[in-house]
This record gives sequence, C-alpha cells and structure tokens, in this order.
Amino acid sequence: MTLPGTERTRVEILVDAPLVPQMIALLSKHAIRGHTVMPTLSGEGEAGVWDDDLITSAQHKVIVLVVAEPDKADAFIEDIRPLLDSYGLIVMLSTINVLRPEKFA
Amino acid sequence: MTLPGTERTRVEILVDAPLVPQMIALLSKHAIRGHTVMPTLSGEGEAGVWDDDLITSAQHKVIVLVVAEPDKADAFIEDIRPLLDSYGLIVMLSTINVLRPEKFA
Amino acid sequence: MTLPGTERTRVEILVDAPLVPQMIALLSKHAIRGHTVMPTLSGEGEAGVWDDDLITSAQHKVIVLVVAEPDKADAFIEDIRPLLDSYGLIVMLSTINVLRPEKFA
Amino acid sequence: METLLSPVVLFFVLGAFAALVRSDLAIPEAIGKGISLYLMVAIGLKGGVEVAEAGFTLELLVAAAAGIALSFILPLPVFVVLRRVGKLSGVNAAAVSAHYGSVSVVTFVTGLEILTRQQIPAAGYMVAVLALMETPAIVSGLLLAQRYGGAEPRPMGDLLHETLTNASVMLLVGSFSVGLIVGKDGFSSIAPVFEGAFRGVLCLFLLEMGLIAAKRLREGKSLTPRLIALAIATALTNGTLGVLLGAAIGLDAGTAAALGILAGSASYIAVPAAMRLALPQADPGLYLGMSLAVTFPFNILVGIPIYIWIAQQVVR
Amino acid sequence: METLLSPVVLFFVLGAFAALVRSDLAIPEAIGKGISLYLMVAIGLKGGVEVAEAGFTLELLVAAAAGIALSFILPLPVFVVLRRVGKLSGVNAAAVSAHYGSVSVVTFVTGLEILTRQQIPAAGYMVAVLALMETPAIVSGLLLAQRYGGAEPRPMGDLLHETLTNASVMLLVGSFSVGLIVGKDGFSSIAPVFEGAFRGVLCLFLLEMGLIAAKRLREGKSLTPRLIALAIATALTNGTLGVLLGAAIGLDAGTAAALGILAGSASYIAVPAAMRLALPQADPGLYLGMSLAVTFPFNILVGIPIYIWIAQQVVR
Amino acid sequence: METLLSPVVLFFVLGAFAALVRSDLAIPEAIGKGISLYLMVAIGLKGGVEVAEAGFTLELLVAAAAGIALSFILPLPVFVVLRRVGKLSGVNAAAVSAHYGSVSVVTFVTGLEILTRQQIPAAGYMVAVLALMETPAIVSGLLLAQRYGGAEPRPMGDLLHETLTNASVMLLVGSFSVGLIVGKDGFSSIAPVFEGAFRGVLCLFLLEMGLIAAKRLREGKSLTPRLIALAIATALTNGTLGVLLGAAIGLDAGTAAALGILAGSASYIAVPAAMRLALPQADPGLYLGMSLAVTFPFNILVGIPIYIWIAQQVVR
Ligand SMILES: Nc1ncnc2c1ncn2[C@@H]1O[C@H](COP(=O)(O)O)[C@@H](O)[C@H]1O
Ligand SMILES: Nc1ncnc2c1ncn2[C@@H]1O[C@H](COP(=O)(O)O)[C@@H](O)[C@H]1O
Ligand SMILES: Nc1ncnc2c1ncn2[C@@H]1O[C@H](COP(=O)(O)O)[C@@H](O)[C@H]1O
Ligand code: NA
Ligand code: NA
Ligand code: NA
Repeated sequence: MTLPGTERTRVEILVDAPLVPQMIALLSKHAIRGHTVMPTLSGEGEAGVWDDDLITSAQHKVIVLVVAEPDKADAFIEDIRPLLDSYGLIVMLSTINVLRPEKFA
Repeated sequence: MTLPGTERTRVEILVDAPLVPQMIALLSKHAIRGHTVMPTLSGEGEAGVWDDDLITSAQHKVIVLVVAEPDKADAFIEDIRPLLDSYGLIVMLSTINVLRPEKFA
Repeated sequence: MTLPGTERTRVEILVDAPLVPQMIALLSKHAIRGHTVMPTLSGEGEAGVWDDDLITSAQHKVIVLVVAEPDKADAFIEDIRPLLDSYGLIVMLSTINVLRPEKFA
Repeated sequence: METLLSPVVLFFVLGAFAALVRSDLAIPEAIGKGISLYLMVAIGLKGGVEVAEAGFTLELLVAAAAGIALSFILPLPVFVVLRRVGKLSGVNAAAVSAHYGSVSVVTFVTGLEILTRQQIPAAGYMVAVLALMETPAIVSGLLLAQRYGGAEPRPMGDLLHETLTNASVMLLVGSFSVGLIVGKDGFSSIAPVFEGAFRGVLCLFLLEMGLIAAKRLREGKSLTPRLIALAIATALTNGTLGVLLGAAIGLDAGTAAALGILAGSASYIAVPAAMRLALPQADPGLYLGMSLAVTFPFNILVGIPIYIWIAQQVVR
Repeated sequence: METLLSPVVLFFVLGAFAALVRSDLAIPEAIGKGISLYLMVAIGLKGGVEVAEAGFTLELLVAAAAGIALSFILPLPVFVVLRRVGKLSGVNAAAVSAHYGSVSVVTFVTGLEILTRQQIPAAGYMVAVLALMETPAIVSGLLLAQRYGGAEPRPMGDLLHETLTNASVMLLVGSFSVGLIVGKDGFSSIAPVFEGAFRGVLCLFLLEMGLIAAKRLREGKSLTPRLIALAIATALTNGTLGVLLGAAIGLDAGTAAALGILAGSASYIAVPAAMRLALPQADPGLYLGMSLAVTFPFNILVGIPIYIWIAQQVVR
Repeated sequence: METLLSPVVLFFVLGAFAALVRSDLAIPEAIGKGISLYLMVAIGLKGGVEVAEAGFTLELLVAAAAGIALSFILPLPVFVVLRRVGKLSGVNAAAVSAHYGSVSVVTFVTGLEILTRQQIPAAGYMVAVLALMETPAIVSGLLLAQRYGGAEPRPMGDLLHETLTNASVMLLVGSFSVGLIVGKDGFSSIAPVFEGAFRGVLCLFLLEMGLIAAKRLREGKSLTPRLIALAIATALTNGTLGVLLGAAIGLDAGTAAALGILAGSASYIAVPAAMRLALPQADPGLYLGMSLAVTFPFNILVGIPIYIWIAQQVVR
C-alpha cells in the first residue's frame, strides 16, 4: 500500500509537564522548529499510577509530537537518550507521510 | 512483524477549531462517515507559538483523526491539498491495522 | 528508512470512559503493566454523533494507548475481539520503535 | 404558567432555543461538572441543616421507606411496557427502566425552587430520600437484564460497592451529614455560597441542561415517536404514583409533590454511567435520549406543575 | 487617574505584569470561558431588568439604530486606512476592519464599571445596543474581502445564520429577554450571583485578560510599530465618533460615553472565530494582535477615560 | 475538638472518606485549579486591605525576616534527618527538604479560619510572610542537592527568576498590593466575592484536597511507615519551632500560631513543580507522598490545633 506524500519521522515523547520547555529547547538546538503538545488524562507504568489531579503539574504528563526529517530526528533522539531514565520519558518513533514536506525539514 | 487485522489509512489533520465543520463536510463528500476529534494544548510552527488561551477559538487547534480505506483517503487528501496553505493544515498519513475493517470502508 | 530503537506493537483503543477500568483489568491479565489514557473531544460513527457534554460520562470516549511486545499485544487483541461490538470499541494497531524496549516487555 | 416565568425555567428555555437554532453556544465541560457538584453539595447541606433543626422524625423514616420502595419497584412496570408497547429488546428495556426508577437531582432541585416560590415548601429530609432513591433502581434494572435479557450476572458485591460509592450518593449523603453536624450556626458562615448563590447558579446549570437536552433531541437517532410518547407517559404515571403514595403515607402537600417529582424524574448522570459499565450491549442513545432529551424537559416545563397540582388536590 | 486605581483595572495590570515577567501564572481555559459566559449573562440580565423598569423608549430605538449604523459603516474607513497607511493586503485589511466595527464585551463592561464609579451611569438599554453591534461589522468585513480582496463569496444565508446565532449574541439577547420578562422582582432571588458577585468576578477576568493580551504582545510576530500605532489611532477615532454621534442623537453623558466605548472597542472573541472560518487566508496573528494585544489594553487603561471625558465636554 | 467540627474540616474528611472507599467522585482539574487561584487572590487582597488599615509596622518587618529565615534554614536539619534516619539518597533528601522549608497556602488559610473561629486572629501581614516563605527553601534545597547529591549546578539567575515569578508568589504578592492600594473602601465592591464567598469556596477546595491526599496515600508506592513517621515528626518540629520563634520576636498568640502553621506546613504545588524541573532524578512519588498525603492531612486534623495550643501557652 503506498501513501500520498513524503516520508518523515514522527517522534512522540511522553513527558512531565514541567519538563516540556526543556524538550523544546533541545528541539531548537537541533533546528527543529515545529512541535505540538497534546494532553493526557492518566496512566500507569513502573512508577505506579497517576492522573491529572489538579494540585501540582509536577506529575502531569503530556505528549510532545514532533515531525522531522529522519536525520534530524535521529540526532535529537541521541541527545535525549541520556535523559530517558532521569526524566522518565517514553519515546515512540514511527515513519509517517506528510503533505508539505518542506515544512518538516 | 505482522499485526492482526486489516490495513487501513490513518489520516490525522491538525486544524484550527473553527474549520473542523468544514473538514467534516469534506469527509462526508467522500462518503467517509467516521472521525474522532482530539484536543491539543499548544504548539509552534512557522506562524509562531500558540496555546489554548480562552479568549477565542480562532487559533485553537485540534486533531481530526480519520481511519478510511486507502482509496477514499487518497481522494480526500487530493481534495484538501488546495486548502493546506490557506487553512494552515498539518496532515499526517500512516498505515495501521484495524479489527473491524467493515467499519472503515 | 530505518528508525532508531526496537520494534513494539502500539495498540490504540477508543472506548467509553466507564469501560476503561475493564480494559485495564484485561491488560493486566496479559501482564501488560503500562498504559496511557488520552482525551477526545467529539466524534461520529455508525451510532451517530457525540461530544463531551458534561452530563454523564456514559458516552464520553477516551483513547487507551498501550505499547507492548507483539506477542502480548496479539494475545490481548484476541481477548478483546468478542467485546468489539458490544462495547463499541475502535482498535488501531501499528508497529512503532521505542527507546527503552525493556519497559515494554 | 407563573412557574414557567421563573428565571430558572426561562434559562432552560434559552438553552434549548440556542441548541435548536444551532448556535455555537457551549458551556465548558469542566464548568458544567463543577456546577453539578456544587448543586449536590448545596442541596445536601440545606437538607442536613433543616433536619438538624427539625430533628429525626417517624415521618422521615416512612418517607425514606416509600422512596426506596418506589425506586426498587417502578422499574418493573416500566420494563413490561417498554417490552410490550415499546418493542425494545430485553437488555434495552431493562437499562431504560433503571433510569426511570432512579431520580434526577436537577429535576428535584428545580421542583424545590418552584415549590418554594409557590409557598408550599417540601420537608428538608427529602434530600435524604433523593439520595436513597438513586441506586435501588440500578439493582432492579440489572436483575431484569439478567433474568429477561440474557445479560451475564455480575458479582453483587461489586455492584453494591459501585452504587453505594457513586459520586452523587457520596456528595448528597456526605454534605447532608455535614449539614446535620454543623447545624444552622455552623452553616451561616458558608451560607453566602451554598444558599445565597444557589438560585443564580441553578440558572446557569439549566441553561446548560437546555442546550444538552435539545441537542440530543435534535441528533438522537434512537428516538422514535413511540418511544418519545412512552418517555412522557412513564414520567406522568410514575410522578402521579409518587404523589399518591406520598399523600397515602400522610406527607404534606409540598413533600408529597416532591416525592412525585422524584418518582416521575429519570436519572441521566449516575445510571447511564452504571449501565454503560454493567450492560455495555444496551444502547446509550436510547436511554440517554429518553431520560435526558424527553423526560427531563417534559418534567421541567410540564411535569412539575402537574405533580404539584395533583398534590394540592389530594392532600389538604 | 482615580479610574486606574479601581480594583478591576489593577487586576488587569497585574495580569499583564505577570505575562511580561514570564510568570507561569495561567488561568485554566475552562474557567476563563466560564467567566466570560457568566459576564454576558449578568450584563444581559441587568440590562433587561433596567429596561423592564424604564420601559421601551424612542431613545432606545434611536440608540440602537446608531449602534447598528456604526457597526456597519466603521469598517469602511478602517479598511481604507489599513490598506493605504498599514500596507495590508485586501483580505487582511478586511478581516481587521470587521474587528473594529464590532465590539468588545469586556471593554464595555469595564467602561460601565468606571462610569458607575464616577456616578454617570449609562442607560440600561445599552446592553441591547452592544448585542446589536456585534455582527453587522462581520457582514461589512466580508463584503470588503469579496470586493477588494478576491475572497470567494459565501452564501449570505449561512453567514446570517452564523452571525445571528453566535454564542455572545445568543447569551446577551437571551438573558436581556429573561431580565425583561422577570423584571426587578424575579431578579432579586438571583441577584447575589449576577449582581453581588459581578465586580469580583470581573476582577478575575481582567487578570486573565491582562495575561493574555500581554503574552500576545510579547509573542506577536505580525505586529509592527506602524500597526500598533494604527490600532491605537483607530480606537481613538472610532471612540470619539461614537461619543459625538451619541451626543448628536441626544443621549446623556454616560450613555454617549458608553456608545463611544462600544465604537472604540474591537472584538476579540466572536469576530476572530468568524474570520478564521470565512477568511481562512487572513492572518489571525494580525487581527488578534491588533484587537487583543493593542486596542484592548489601550482602551482599558487610556481610551475609556478619554471617551468619558469627551462625553462630559460635549454633553451637558 | 470543636475545630474538627468546622465545615471546612468536615469537607476535608468527606473527601478523604470518598477516596478511601474508592468512590468515583472527582472534581474537574480546571475547577480545582480555578479555586486555588481564587483562594490566593482572596487571601492576598484580605492581607493587603488589613495592612492598608494598620499601616506598615516594625513588627511586620521582623515577622517577614523570621519567615524568610525559617524557609532558608529549616531544610538543613530536615535534610540531615532524612539522610540519616530516612535513609534517603542525597538528591531525594534535598528535594523533600525544600518542600518542608516552603509552605502550603491551603494549610495556612485553613489555619486562619480556625484562628478566626477561636477569636484569636492573626495579623493581616502574615499573608506577605506566606508569600515570602514560598521560595527561599527551593534555593536551599537545590544547594543541598548540588553539594551532597551530585546534582548539576543550575544558573542562579534562572533559578531566581523561576522562583520569584512562580504563579503563587505572583498572585499573593500581586493581590496583596492591589489590596494595599484600594484599601477598605475600594475593596467593599468586590467583597461579596473575595470575602463573603471565601469560606464556602474553601469548603469545596478542602473536599478536593481530601480526595487527592487520601488517593495518593492509598496508591503511594514510595511511602514507608518510617517516612510517614518522619513526615509527621518534621511537621511537628518545624511547627513548634515556628511558634517559639514567633513568641520570641514578640508576636501575639494568633500571629505566632500562624507562623508555626507556616513553618509546619509543606508545599505541594509550587515546590514539586520546581523540583521536577530542577531535580528530575528525584522521586516525585516520595516528595508528593510525604507533603501532600501525610503532612497536609496531619496538619489539617491535628497539627493546626497543636500549634495554636502551644502559641496560647507560650504567648500571653
Ligand atoms: N507500555 C506502555 N504503554 C503506554 N504507556 C506507557 C507504557 N508504559 C508506561 N507508559 C506511560 O509512561 C508513564 C511512565 O512510565 P514509567 O516510567 O514506567 O512509570 C506511565 O505512567 C504511562 O503513562
Ligand atoms: N514539525 C512539526 N511537528 C509537529 N507539529 C508541528 C510541526 N510544525 C508545525 N506543527 C504544528 O502545526 C501548527 C501550524 O504550523 P505552522 O503553519 O508552521 O505555523 C504549529 O503551531 C504546530 O502546532
Ligand atoms: N472511520 C473512523 N475514523 C476515526 N474514528 C472513527 C471512525 N469511525 C468511528 N470512529 C470513532 O468511533 C466512535 C464509535 O464509532 P461507531 O461505533 O461506528 O459509532 C465514533 O463516535 C468515532 O469517535
Ligand atoms: Na424516577
Ligand atoms: Na468598535
Ligand atoms: Na514549612
């Protein structure tokens, strides 16, 4: 099955809300300008159960969605590798097709 | 790696909230009946930074998620191509497997 | 195009909010400990249009996102197959790459 | 008529109108949920404070028993009618019948407002009756589904736990108890929020309810004219039964009317969520359509005045 | 000066300050939306109750006609200036001009507060004028876009439906009508929420507005100094025209000032959403930047006192 | 005992009860956040208005200095005990100690309520002390983490900016200033919202806090009996130190008690977010568990009455 458009790497990072600015700073270090932040409601992992209770955003998680050229995405991934454990990140990578490839250079 | 189920095209369109009805009208023009709208929190692109401040939904973005047969999805994609720039759409395409393929004809 | 990381199955289940605990119980039956729940805003399908009006969570839908080893995911999928119609589930399967594969065993 | 011109009812009409002309007016989900929690706390507190003043009475116990009995028993005739006349499947008929045995907090609160306006207030303990009537109908509905609908039996323990700890029961009983403990004196410092603001906030909530009910009526796929007629007939019958039972056990007119309002109302918050969980094969479009899009507006606009009128006739 | 020290304005300044020092202070979206719905209901009710007291008058009709005319006509000169002086494209100039013909509810409400503090209250019917001025400018803006901007014509029926049923029009007209029907007596039971709480809630909303306006000013990419100057000049000109027209048709000082505030204000809720839909090729950064980040704070801090001062000079 | 029967505390107990019996009761996130912003604005305004009445005094300065000193210094002994007795890692001990040096706004507000009920009110300026105590502990905690936990040093400028502009500091200091400027007269028009509604809204917030604290206690994986004991002992020790320091610098009983409540309370809003950012390797389950699930309920139910009692003994 072939899809219309051009291939790009889709990176999804599940991260605690207070650390999002740090992620965005890392993105711009790799000249990746675009991203979209998406909400989540609750979850469970090795560190236990969490949900979006109001009291503090310390454990409130969001997903940072980034579409980028494969090379840039790879370089970015290498840079966040050391943070995976301490920041408790979940990273999902896949290949998708986009319609205006020049926007995701 | 083979997945259970049947292949379909997954289309995700990041679009400003006021334009969602237009997208849905286009979907039904192509006889694609199903869709799901998902929220986002904030983002950055060439047009700058935005977040979901309350005052107006004019720049509030959502993701319209559509699963459809490849042919229908292709035809739909061709139809929104001319809108990409003026509407400022981001479109992501991928192939996924679904369990009740007859629902996504 | 090759992506960094290790392949895993990504399962996304669109399900009514009151049925989420049941889904999670099924996951742990298959020794899948991790999941993330994501919100949605509205949608349309054969059963008609819905949106997240406040009055009851009975028809409020969320997406349960699960990353798991292919074998575990397959077994889980077999288990929810009989529920697809009565629970009105939409299930999307894809293969993604993750960075800390041992977390998604 | 005068009832229809109270701000509370007018805001309901405004919301319904906005939905019918397809306005983009919408109240954020979190605000609606927040208001509905507020209303339950306020009504619970008020009831508790009133009972703290009046003391526990035999009347209270009798009214409570009547309420529980209504909630348990009403689903049965409703089930039979829905199967025979409404041609619903066993599971669907059982799910709908649970809604009609249970109660609608907002219908009750609107009824209290109207009773107060008409100077025939209901007894404070009716809030406790409201809380007690929320859940027995769920049990009846599920038993019907198991016996006649082929639904798999669920462990009774789970069911009991879910129904006893559901959010509305928790809030109503909890704030009723707080009201009982703090009494009139302790209440005075929080009265500006829970008493002074009550009617105004109720207006905003009924605006939202009008929007939701009319939208659902417009979009509802599962609603046939026959089912709409049944949703109205059921409300009227149950409401009348409630008033008569109230009169029979010796309640005053306002309190008997309140029991009628409870009996005639149908749940659209707690019971749908419970049914989605326990009877996933039942059609939510059906039970939400009947209770929320038909019975609720019918009661606000027509039913409540009727139940009050009947109560005034049969009690003197 | 004294105006600047009212709590309402001080909270606006606090919000703007927090955004400028990049504080992480943020008000949840649902709360902001909820408050803005509340303010529209409260202001609508108040206006309706006042008109119920005062009766419909010829003055009301004249003021309404003046408001509608301003909303229709003001976009034209604004469009010309934006094209010539501002060097905007046809579509962008049309979209911005629609914002300046329409009105800002919060600017109006803040103006009413300040007028009340200064003991020169505006007539209650101005709420109706506010509602009437919301949408004619949208029509003018779209016609300009079609004639001079090459925008595709949209079916007039759709357009009319959207503008007449938009949420603010619905709420303002709806609660104005409720106020008219229930009158002073019916209002008293809901007054604690819609009158007593009004000023305090307005403070919280202006805190939020300060945050949003200053954040947008900080991040705004589309705003050049030239456009900022135009946003201020347009407000001042329109506001002055509004006051003069008000004086000419014989309104008292407070009411003429209110018409000036309406004319000088620019929409940033209803019109941007309508423009995003009808003219997607226009730049939202531009029209939201000018109306929300420049004109709104200018009016709150400087414009309102000026319009009031002019009204006091020309009306006696 | 009488304290435990105030509506505010009873609602806390109700929330905790609901969480312990696993009710599905939940307050929408946006509502909870909105209420917590409201409480900060209301308490800030009240403090500002009171200081505007009483004037700036030497006492205020001394109390402020004492508060800042407590916030800076308390993390040190806490750190040592957590390492030695609690067997925590350097980074974790540092992160937790920052929470205990800082303060909890809701604990403070609940304390003020109880002091007012008991007719020994604290001075209005304590709100300013509350705001001043929020952040010094964050600096101490990070310095401890760098010296003894191997955490990488962060630029002090960033840190200072983040702590000075964090939302609670901004709101408390900002509305304190607004209160100071508008004084009693300017406040009266917004008093229905920020004074009249205060206690009622606080009830709803403590309902929510009870839910959250008990849920976290139930689910908390990182909490051992030893750490629970330490969380209580630390609150008691810090609280007692605060009262004694207050008495030593000559504060009256109510004000000394308030200083004790501040010292004994632990942050669970601002500090956790700052720690997640600055010390991501520290375990949030640990510091939120101790401050929110143990120390907070302990203070509400037991700690506050004890600190008040001590204050009444040592001050006369
Ligand atoms: N297998 C998984 N699938 C989806 N989300 C997961 C999975 N494992 C963990 N998560 C998410 O990642 C968060 C952190 O995981 P952990 O570090 O294992 O506690 C969890 O709370 C979940 O929200
Ligand atoms: N590379 C990207 N990855 C993810 N989201 C993006 C990306 N680029 C743009 N976006 C999103 O699309 C919106 C519009 O992009 P733009 O038209 O470039 O301003 C942005 O505000 C982001 O939310
Ligand atoms: N083709 C589709 N693409 C995306 N979401 C869909 C699709 N079909 C159905 N859905 C979602 O699944 C829900 C239930 O579908 P249904 O059971 O067909 O009513 C809908 O309300 C949508 O939110
Ligand atoms: Na009933
Ligand atoms: Na204008
Ligand atoms: Na402390």
